[in-house]
Amino acid sequence: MKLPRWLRLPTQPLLRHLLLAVAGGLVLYVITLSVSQYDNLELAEIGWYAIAIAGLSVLTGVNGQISLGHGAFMAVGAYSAGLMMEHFDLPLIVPVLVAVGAAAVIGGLVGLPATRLKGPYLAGVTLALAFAVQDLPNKFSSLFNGDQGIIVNPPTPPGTVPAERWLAWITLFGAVVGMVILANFLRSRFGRSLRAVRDDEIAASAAGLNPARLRVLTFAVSAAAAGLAGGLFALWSGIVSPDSFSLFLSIQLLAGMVIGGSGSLIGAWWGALALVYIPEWTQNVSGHFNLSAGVKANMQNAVFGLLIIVIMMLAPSGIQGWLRSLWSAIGRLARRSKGDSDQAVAPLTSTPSPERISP
Amino acid sequence: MGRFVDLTLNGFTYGVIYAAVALGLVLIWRATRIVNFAQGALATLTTYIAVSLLDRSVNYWLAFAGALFAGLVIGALTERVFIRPLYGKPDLNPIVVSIGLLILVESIAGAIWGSGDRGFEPAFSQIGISVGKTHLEFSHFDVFVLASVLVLMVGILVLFRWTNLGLRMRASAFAPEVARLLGVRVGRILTTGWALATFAGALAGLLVAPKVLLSPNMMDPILVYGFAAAVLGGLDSPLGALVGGIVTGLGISYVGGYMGSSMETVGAAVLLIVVLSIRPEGIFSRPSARRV
Amino acid sequence: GTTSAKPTATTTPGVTASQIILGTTTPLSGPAAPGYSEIAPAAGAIFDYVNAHGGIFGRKIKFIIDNDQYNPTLTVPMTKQLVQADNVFATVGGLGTPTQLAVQPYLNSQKIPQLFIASGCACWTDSKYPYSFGFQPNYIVEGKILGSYVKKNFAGEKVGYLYQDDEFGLDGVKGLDQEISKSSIAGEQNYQGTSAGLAAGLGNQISALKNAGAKVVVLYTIPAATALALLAAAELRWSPQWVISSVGADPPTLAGLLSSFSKKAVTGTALLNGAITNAYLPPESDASNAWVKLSKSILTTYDKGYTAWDGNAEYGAALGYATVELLEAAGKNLTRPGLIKALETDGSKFATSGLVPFTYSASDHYGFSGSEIVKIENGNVNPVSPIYESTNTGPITTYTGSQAPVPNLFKGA
Amino acid sequence: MLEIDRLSVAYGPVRALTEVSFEARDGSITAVLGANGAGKTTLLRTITGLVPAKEGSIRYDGKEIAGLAPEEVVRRGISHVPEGRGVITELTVEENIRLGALWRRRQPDYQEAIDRAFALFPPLESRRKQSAATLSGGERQMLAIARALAAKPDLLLLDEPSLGLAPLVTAELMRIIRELARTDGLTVLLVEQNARSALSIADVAIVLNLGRVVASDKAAALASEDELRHRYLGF
Amino acid sequence: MTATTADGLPAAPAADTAPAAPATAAGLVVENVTVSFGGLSVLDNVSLTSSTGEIVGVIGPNGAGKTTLFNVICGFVRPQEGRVVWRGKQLRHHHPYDLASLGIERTLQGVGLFQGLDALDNVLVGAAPVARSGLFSALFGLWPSSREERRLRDQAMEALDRMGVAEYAARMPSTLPYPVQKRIALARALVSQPALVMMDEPASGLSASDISELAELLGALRSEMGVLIVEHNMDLVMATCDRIVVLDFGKVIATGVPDEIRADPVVTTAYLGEAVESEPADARD
Ligand SMILES: Nc1ncnc2c1ncn2[C@@H]1O[C@H](COP(=O)(O)OP(=O)(O)OP(=O)(O)O)[C@@H](O)[C@H]1O
Ligand SMILES: Nc1ncnc2c1ncn2[C@@H]1O[C@H](COP(=O)(O)OP(=O)(O)OP(=O)(O)O)[C@@H](O)[C@H]1O
Ligand SMILES: [Mg+2]
Ligand SMILES: [Mg+2]
Repeated sequence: MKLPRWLRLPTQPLLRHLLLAVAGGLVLYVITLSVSQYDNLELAEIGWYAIAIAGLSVLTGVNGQISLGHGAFMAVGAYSAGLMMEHFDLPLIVPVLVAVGAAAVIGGLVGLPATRLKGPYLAGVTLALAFAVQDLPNKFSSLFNGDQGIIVNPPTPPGTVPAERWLAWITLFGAVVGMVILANFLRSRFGRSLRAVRDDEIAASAAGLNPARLRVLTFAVSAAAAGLAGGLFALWSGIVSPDSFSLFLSIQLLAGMVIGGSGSLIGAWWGALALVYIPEWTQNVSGHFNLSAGVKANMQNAVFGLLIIVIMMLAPSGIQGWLRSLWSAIGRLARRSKGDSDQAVAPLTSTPSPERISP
Repeated sequence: MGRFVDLTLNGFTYGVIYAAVALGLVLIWRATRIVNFAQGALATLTTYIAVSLLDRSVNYWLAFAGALFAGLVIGALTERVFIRPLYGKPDLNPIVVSIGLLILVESIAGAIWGSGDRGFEPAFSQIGISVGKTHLEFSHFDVFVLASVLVLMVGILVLFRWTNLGLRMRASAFAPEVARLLGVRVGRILTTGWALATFAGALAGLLVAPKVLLSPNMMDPILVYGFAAAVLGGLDSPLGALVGGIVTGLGISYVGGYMGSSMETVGAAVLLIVVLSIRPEGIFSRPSARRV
Repeated sequence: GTTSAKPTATTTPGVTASQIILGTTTPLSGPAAPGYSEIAPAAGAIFDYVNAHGGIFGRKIKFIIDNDQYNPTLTVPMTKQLVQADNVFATVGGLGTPTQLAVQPYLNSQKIPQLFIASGCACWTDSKYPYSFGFQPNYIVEGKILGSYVKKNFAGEKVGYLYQDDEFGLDGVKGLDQEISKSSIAGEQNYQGTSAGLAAGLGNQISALKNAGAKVVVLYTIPAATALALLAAAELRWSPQWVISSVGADPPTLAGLLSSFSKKAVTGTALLNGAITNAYLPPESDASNAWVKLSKSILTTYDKGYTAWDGNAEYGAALGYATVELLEAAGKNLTRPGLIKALETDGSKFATSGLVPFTYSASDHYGFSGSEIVKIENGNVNPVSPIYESTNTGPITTYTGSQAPVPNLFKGA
Repeated sequence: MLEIDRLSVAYGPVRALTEVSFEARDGSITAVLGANGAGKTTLLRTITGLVPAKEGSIRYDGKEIAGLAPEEVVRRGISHVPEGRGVITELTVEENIRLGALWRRRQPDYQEAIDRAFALFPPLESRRKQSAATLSGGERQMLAIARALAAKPDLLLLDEPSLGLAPLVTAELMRIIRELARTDGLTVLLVEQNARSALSIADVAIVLNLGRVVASDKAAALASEDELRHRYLGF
Repeated sequence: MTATTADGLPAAPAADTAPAAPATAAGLVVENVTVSFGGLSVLDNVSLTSSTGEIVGVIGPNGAGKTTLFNVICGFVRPQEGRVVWRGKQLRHHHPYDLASLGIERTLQGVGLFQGLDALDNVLVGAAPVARSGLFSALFGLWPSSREERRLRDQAMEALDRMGVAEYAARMPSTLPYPVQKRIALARALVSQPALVMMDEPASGLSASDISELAELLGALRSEMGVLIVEHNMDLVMATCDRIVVLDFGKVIATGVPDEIRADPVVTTAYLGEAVESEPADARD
């Protein structure tokens, strides 16, 4: 099923990903114009979730390092951006870039001890970090303003653009740019190396890759994406407080990643959609039933938990993985209808021809 | 000095509780190679079952036993329904399913029993024991907790080191396919593993609840500290779980006592990072064997 | 949430000829839900009563309760949803300091009243945010009243503080410090209001206070923390004089926790006996109080999830009465600026179930003006002082007025 | 007696075995030969139930065993040494062997069978308490075979047992297999890449190619068919 | 027979003239290496050399220490005594991943392919030591890295082609027959054009015809690089090796050209035994 040449995407990473980004961006632009202001806010939420999940996906899905505390890196980004915006009057891009940088540095530092840790041990450390990060603003409350957090003024839209739409544009633009960079990264030799280290560390080092260095690098890149998400979150939420970065956020990111399809950037968008709309739908649906307050209050989480489980069972490689297998099943069907045999195994050149010899 | 003694005793008693949770995690890790994040939520569920029994004025120890038995059943059911379909799927999936289960079970508990805090009777008095004129921050109940956890630990140690069931469990966890080729009924073994681990969790719940008030989210922080304890000691080692729990409890107590309560979680994280930087697979891990 | 602008957009959002839409965010699940989850439904029951009796100027109140789990990250989108999708006229009784602070700029920028915030933070009076109003006596005032009682009645005794390390605890301590001299303070301890902060109990803090020689311990704690503190002291066989902020001293809630603790301890509900706290609503155990009677009967009929009468239910009902008063005061032609004006000019005259009037004026957006000191004895609360009033910096005065009578609207209940 | 009748197996769309039929008499050694990818491993894995059969039947001692779970097949006296050893590296050498025999621990000769397995491979004896992870490649192969023998099987399925073994050990192994077949009546299905050495001890042999049986005969007869040898066996 | 190494230095003398080269010669020199694990001596004073133009075989009974010797060279195992010298410089505290950039590649026992990468990407990972483009260029997808990527891709295709498996470039390893996988692993080791390749049991699991193709291939590599192989398949070893080192219980018990080794009675009793076809003597009584 090859497309004609002029329809195929360029192979040069930047051109290829920019083209995809512009196409995706156009679609999003049209959507922001045609939906309500509240929906725009949700689009903005999808934006920061998506880039945070994408960052986690690079770390966990592509490099095989489990992080149960990615919310901590978002906190780093959000607080850096929040503090910058509180104390200086700079164009928006500056605090956001600072958020990315700060998170990358912290991520790299966390990555250092993490390079020697495997599976659950790394999970334990990141979990503890996510737990600790909530208390730091209290310890240094003169800087971080304790539990109350830092209030971030919403960005002022130009002209007559409604504030919500402007927010959606900013977050989605940030997320898409972040995605382009992550996509470039994954398509480069670094991306390949990360996968190699994930699959077989011994073979990777025999092939000349330094697993420890690659792990730190991945941590930094992944945290940078989370930092970007944190910066966008600060704008979207209007407040940066310790409670914004509870363990639940980290867990949501992980769940979103696996639901969307771990290791896939497109999957990150599916995951973000799920995180934003599953609770909303549950709330709307449970509103139609005459449930007692106690049940209603727990409905949202119960359905969320149940859906996580169900998706993992029905689509073990997430939504993106499911779509992919659907696509290849369609491809197989198409081929079969063209009359190709289903013996898909290609015989070896050195394998003798299969004619039968009677003994 | 009195303060130091209090901090030590307080840290120790909570450390033993973290150890109880850690032991459950170790058990399930060795038996199935899965970190069960729903461990705490399932323990909360069984504790609520004990409460419901107590509310119907069932004898305390019967209710206690009832909760433990419920742990066995719930663990086995959980494995059959939620975990069995996941074998052979990516490593992350069981983790995420256990997280989903955690959220689901806690909200079910919240829906049935309400989100409110409630007390849970301790098995023995929680009033501190007196030595001469000083009242120690260590009660008869704490003695009971310590004894239970020690018994649990020795039980797990014996199970894995000296019993055939333990041998089968380890084999099934590491290499299910090969184990089946050696005649091990892997399915049953994994179900047993979950049942036993949830039993251990149920015990932890009954020991934790009197100390921290019973609510659907009761075990969340305890699970985090228990997980930290298990990782600290080495996920494969029951002794490590005990030591890891006590180290975590003491660490948190000293940090909280001398540096302020907002440093407790930070202290736990630092402790974990420092120890694992030196011993990446926990204090009691064996040096890793050849890899090539 | 896809509701776009309604045809009535030219008039005030959330108000039609037959309906007023109000919204709130509150923890119905999660760590802060215990107790607090009763508040919003209780307020809703009052509205339902009013609706069943003709509404306000013919308008029925639609009250939307969103569960933000006491997490500002959820409060923000949920509040935006209330405004943009549900088209609320105002938010009422949003619960929590960090949660409501998170939406304060947004609500004010949209000129949406943020009424009767369920928090005593000394931060709700702020000229930048004219649409925000607190409900409880602010924690500084409360601290001052408790502090002066301690100073008077436990003179010469060493005092220890245990407070939650956030605005709630810190504001309380600010008030206490105005009254209690530094020299009589034996020690100060705090804890984190997160679930992790309570996971290891409060044994360390209590033992530190005991070792420092405190005889009176003031608790600025939420109910769960109060229970843990009492338990830790019992474990040390230590029984100081407890002085507990009204936030964490609701006897039915605590008694439930403590009675089960102490089953294996020395005596019944002894742990809470003799504790001092403050109250700005009539004692819930005062069955003869007209407002208490009224609330109990309304809640029994109209609150679907109603289980037991306690301080949280009483608080929610009080929120409901105040809201109804306000909507009536704002008049038939209901607009947001009109509502604010009514609250600032007439707020201090509202007939509410509080023991004291509101302080509201153009320059004061705190709620109740003070409280009385009560002692917990065998699960009942008994007043042991006159009713006091104060401001953040002013002197403490005695309030001599009596509680407002039940308005006609509620006479039928 | 193992009877396989018109057995077909597929991995999704990939057909791995097509209508394979043959019999293995008690006490006989059957060599299963063929190029890489011919389906030899699949055949053994299907017999033990690790791979489901699509069609056909597998009968052992007159009873159908297709469709049984591997652990149940094993408990009928069939031991399988999987390709690539399948040593459980997290256990010690002794635990590996004990586990192999554990399902028949109630039989009186349980301990004796374990001891005999050790005796067959002296390098293992000296490493009893060592973690299997420390073993060399060849030592692991020995362990896998010893473990299968410790279960005292009636039917032994060997998937490339000589892989990684030193020539001397391979020869010794072949001798042991032949002896067990003769004296104990052990039935053996021997998959070998090294056709020459397999044919030297086998009674009969079948040759698979692309999942079909292309030849089956007495081992000696096959070895002398030059065209077949060149075409399928590469020597 | 004299060849030149990649540096243009004369290669070590051919096997038939001198069994051990002096430490100054270019190539790999292992000197007096001793390794023991918890008291168990695995390598005992082992020395060995290898240089371009030469295929050296290491054989010996199971557990003799062959893989351990490879691990010492690669840095997976640190010797208690002795040293490893590469091109005249001692390798000290080196890590496995350093070797590739020094020009030493290794294949693992089995195949060791990355299951999550297709065949071409597997080979491209092997090209990592020669990749130069930076992180910045990779993040922004700039032309330096994409140009280099194209160049490496061509090289990787060439390497696959040379192993005769170019047609499988886009396939995932798990879907390919074993011998093809082995060839891809070999292509991965060769793509960076190393000066020395170390192979651990390259013939294991291959059929006779595949082994003879492998032998041809190794012969073709001889002129370009040094080859060090550990192998139990005597057909391959005897057909390709210029020089053979025999280990037993961690000690070198013999060194020489294939014919010498075959004739050595010590080697026969310790390792080779009689021909497989005949009834073996009871060597293990
Ligand atoms: N899990 C699997 N999924 C898909 N195809 C498979 C799987 N296992 C084997 N195959 C295919 O089935 C066919 C038979 O494989 P099998 O492993 O049985 O051959 P073999 O004769 O044992 O080969 P070798 O000598 O390499 O071990 C091959 O084409 C192989 O690619
Ligand atoms: N970490 C370790 N602890 C204990 N013994 C070890 C360790 N590593 C290797 N050994 C032992 O060292 C010996 C040499 O192992 P090595 O893998 O080098 O053998 P080999 O020559 O490659 O054998 P084979 O031909 O079977 O692959 C073996 O007997 C092995 O059991
Ligand atoms: Mg095979
Ligand atoms: Mg080896």
